[in-house]
Amino acid sequence: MSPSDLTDDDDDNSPIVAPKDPNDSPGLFPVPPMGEQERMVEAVLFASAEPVSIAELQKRLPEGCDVAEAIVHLRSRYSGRGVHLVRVGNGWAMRTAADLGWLMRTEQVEQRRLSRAAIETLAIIAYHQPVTRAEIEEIRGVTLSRGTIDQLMELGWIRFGRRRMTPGRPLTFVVTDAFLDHFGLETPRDLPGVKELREAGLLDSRGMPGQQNPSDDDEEDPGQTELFED
Amino acid sequence: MSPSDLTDDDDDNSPIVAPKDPNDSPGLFPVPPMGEQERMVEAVLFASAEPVSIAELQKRLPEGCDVAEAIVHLRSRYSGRGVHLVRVGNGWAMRTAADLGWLMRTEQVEQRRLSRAAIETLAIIAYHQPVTRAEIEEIRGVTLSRGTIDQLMELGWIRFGRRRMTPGRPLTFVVTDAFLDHFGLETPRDLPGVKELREAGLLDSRGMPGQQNPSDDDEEDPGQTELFED
Amino acid sequence: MSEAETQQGDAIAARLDDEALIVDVDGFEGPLDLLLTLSRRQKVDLRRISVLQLSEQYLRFVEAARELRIELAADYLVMAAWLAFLKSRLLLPPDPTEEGPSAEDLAAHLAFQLERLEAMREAAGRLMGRDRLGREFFGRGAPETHAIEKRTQHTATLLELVQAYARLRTKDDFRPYAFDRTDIFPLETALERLRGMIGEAVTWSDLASFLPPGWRAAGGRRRSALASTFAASLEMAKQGQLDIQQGETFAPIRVRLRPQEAR
Repeated sequence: MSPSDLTDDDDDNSPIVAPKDPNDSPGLFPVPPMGEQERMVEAVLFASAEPVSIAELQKRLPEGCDVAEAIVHLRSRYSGRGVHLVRVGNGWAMRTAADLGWLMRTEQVEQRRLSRAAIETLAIIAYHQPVTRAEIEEIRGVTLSRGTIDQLMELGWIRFGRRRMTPGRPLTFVVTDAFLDHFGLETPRDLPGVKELREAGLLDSRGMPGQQNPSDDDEEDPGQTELFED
Repeated sequence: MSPSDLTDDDDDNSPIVAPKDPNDSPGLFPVPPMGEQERMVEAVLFASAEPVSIAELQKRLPEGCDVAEAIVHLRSRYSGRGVHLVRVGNGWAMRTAADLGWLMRTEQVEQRRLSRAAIETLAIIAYHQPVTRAEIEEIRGVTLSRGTIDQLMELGWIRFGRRRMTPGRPLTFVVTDAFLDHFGLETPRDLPGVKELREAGLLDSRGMPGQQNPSDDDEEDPGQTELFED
Repeated sequence: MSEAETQQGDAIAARLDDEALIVDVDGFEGPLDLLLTLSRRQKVDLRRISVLQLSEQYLRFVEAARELRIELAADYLVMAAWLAFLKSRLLLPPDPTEEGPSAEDLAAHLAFQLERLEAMREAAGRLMGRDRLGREFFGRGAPETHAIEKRTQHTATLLELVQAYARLRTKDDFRPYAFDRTDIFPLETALERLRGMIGEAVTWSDLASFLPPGWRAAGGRRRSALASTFAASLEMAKQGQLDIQQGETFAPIRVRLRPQEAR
């Protein structure tokens, strides 16, 4: 529909366009000024999941509003902007300007949840860092597949820490700042302990006598502290 | 961040703002003019349902763009319109004007009814953050039931903050950007009446006289200084 | 109306009042909430509340609840005990020898707690009364995601992370009880070793010489290996395979292969 079509519509529906005589008004309230009508159309089009038809807009706006005219105004207001008012099938919708489509490309990410192996490994690294591969395997009770570490590395959530000063000088893993950022933590110390999880109702299992807060353990290990300063 | 903060940022970053000499440009291409930058920010913010941080915008726009300045322009462009540019914590988002909510009945989502305990707990976390579980219980005079924290976490309105540097290193709770977004707050400082409550001393964590005041230690910890300064 | 009648009327009114509260006892969010409700009856600014009067009201409420055999949670009874203590402190002249905060300080703190709780209630009300996303204002209904470039992004929430960790920890806690044996030289191993070596011991040899390498230095490992090797030698002596000899108490224990003719 072109603006001229809209104008034609106007003419057809002229009796309900801003009646000058209040007695002509079919509603109880005075018709809002055109600026207001424009705001209303703008808000509805913005918030709608689907394009909205003129008829639907007319139904949603107060009686006496001239939706078609409001659209003409709104359309010209958005012309040349980063977002346009476009006709889609039978309705109207707001769409990113075609020349800026390249800006949207980073939005096309498919979100997939981490595998159980990955999240458990990540959790162990977060709570026990710096931790060696052998220790991770010991805690999980299964061999650590290469893919798991690779995936966590690729996500930028873990990195190599310093080598452990034990025979074989094994590499250790630690979590990164990107990890903290993603999980909304300020420091690795802010990870809640098992006891705290239980208290917060985030853990269903029953309380175990003598259960330790893992973060308490951390404190006893002087080796742990250095890392937090990285 | 207030508009004046944005201006400060401008000053800091002045070398990379629209360099006149193309040789100054850190990127391969000349920096787009401010009008174009504004369109780009507009497009990105319109396309996203969630607030987008300045950092994210900066990443998506070509190098050398001054996102903060573009936002200042864009914000004034949308003032008084049916859709506004609002600040949400560290991000920015387009939101419909609240006075037009009545038009949006079809878009309204059924909101889960929160228990009185959940509502009060949420308010206490928002106004007293970062706040420990014990402090919440002290203020309400009852034990915090497990489901309450769980529910607020699930809504994405609260998260763990940093540990309090007091004996036992208890976890604290803070509100999230999703909380700010939901309640239309730019920062936690904009909570209704927060200034008056603070001046009246009602946000002090005051223990029973004669007992060790848990909040005394906080004062010494520079890390804990109010979140409201964010 | 006579004075007696008035009194009776007051008593009934008070009782009805209290009953109204009792019926609602489940509706209270703990003793502080109950105190706040009671304090509103004083119809004064919370800063000028009479804590004494409030304590009396609270104690009367608890008493009435008991009469009606309503079970009150322990919290309520703890508060009752504390208020009774506070009340007595407020009524008695201050004892200068008494240490700790004065009754006035305690009363002031209670008033502060009530004021703070009420302030939080009001704040909560104002918060919930705000224009809210999805109710008064809205985000983009049709967020744009041109599906051109697909990139898989793995995500995880903190909740998932900590739950995964908790799962691992809890698994550990349910592990059947087992003694973590390190530095223990098992009897079976000692027996095997001794059987293999005894053929060489045709003459008397110090039992300690049968200890495996790495277990000979003084300490826990040596003790364990020595004990096991000794037990193994006893077992073999019982089976008639070797002889044991000790010159005197605490002298070295010596063993040898039992000569063929003695078997």
